[in-house]
Amino acid sequence: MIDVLYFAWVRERVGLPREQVETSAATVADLVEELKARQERYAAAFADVSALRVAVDQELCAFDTPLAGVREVAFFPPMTGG
Amino acid sequence: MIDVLYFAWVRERVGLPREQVETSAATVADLVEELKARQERYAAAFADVSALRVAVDQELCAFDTPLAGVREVAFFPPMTGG
Amino acid sequence: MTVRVQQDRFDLGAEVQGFAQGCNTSGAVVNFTGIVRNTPDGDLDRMEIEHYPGMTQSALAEIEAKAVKRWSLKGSLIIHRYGILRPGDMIMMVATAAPHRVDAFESAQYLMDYLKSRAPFWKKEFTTDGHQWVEAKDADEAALTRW
Amino acid sequence: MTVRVQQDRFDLGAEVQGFAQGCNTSGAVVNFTGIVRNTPDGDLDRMEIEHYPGMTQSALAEIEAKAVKRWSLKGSLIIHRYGILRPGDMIMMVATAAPHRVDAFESAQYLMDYLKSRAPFWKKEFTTDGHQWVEAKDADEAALTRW
Repeated sequence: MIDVLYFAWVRERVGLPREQVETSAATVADLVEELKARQERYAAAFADVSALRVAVDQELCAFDTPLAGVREVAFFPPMTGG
Repeated sequence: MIDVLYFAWVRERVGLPREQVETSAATVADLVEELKARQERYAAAFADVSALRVAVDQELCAFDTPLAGVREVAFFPPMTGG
Repeated sequence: MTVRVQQDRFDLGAEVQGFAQGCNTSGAVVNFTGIVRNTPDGDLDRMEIEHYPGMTQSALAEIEAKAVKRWSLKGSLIIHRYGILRPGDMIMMVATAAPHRVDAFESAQYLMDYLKSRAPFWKKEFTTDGHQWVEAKDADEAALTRW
Repeated sequence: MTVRVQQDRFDLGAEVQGFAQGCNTSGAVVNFTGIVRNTPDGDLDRMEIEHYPGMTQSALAEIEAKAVKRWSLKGSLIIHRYGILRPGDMIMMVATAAPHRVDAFESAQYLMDYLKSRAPFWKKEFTTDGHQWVEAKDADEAALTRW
């Protein structure tokens, strides 16, 4: 079980801020494919992965990051702090 | 008559902060030569003109600036503001 | 070396004064303050800032630690707000202290460049017409390449 | 667009707060504060800052006007003290306000670079051993070439 978090318009498109996901996906990219296959709202949120960023266990990562041992994955658009 | 002002170590070497000078010097450089010829303390203050800056009527200028119509000339070392 | 992530307003004057006094062996103190700017049409009602609570504090602390090390800072402070802000409200501030001005300026710019693109905040603007997420600018991402 | 040359202390917190509030349509406010640093040996008793009263105000106003024009600043403030200052005392501050952070940072750095080498102030340090004039640094003069 992995905690999956969504922020900003990713959260709005998916329709919830976080959920627990039972997955055997090997990488973040695999997890994205699993989610997209679930329902249209996931497909809409993940339509253009190049517009997204991902944090794995609260560290920014690439989409090919392995999920073994990971507790938390977060998806969001490019950050706009400051 | 020109008001001549001295600041920082130029003031200390000359021994006074300002004086009125009767001069027919054509340029600042000529005025410097006149002053150096006066007394040792001026010669000491103006020994190395490259270490000095000059303001003519309160604007930074070059040493070849003409003195015609000028009311105030100030000599000082490079500034250290901020 | 302080990071604060908070919903409440902060007292810029008191923060800057306290920071400068605490770093008064440093010579140079630089402060940047970000303020909610209105839209060109002046129709901004509010900005809502969302963040990633588990990650924000540590991401900011990591950015700060890199700046402190790189410029041998004598002090640094980051305060960043989230929640609902109105035009004219202060969003955030950074402060840096160093013996010389170039280091204080550069490190403050470094903090800001990284905060813009690497701290997990997202801004949504609500105008009288509707609302939209503030998009990241290419220039902000590009700014990181100089460090 | 304010320049103040004064012997008295200034209240950094109040100045920065007031400046930022007065420029709160600007988005980005940068402040630099210069503080009397002690010597490496810690033996500085005081610094005496001399200036050229007839010229100082106008020289600072001219530097400020150039920055305001070049970066289209929404606000700017320069405060510079003279007289006797002790280690830890604040010597001066500048503040700039602009819509975007790059302009606020650059203009503040511009003000500082010009203040260092073109504003008629001279500093003398008094230590327990004696006294000496602070010498201008080649690096400060060189800093002007980037503008």
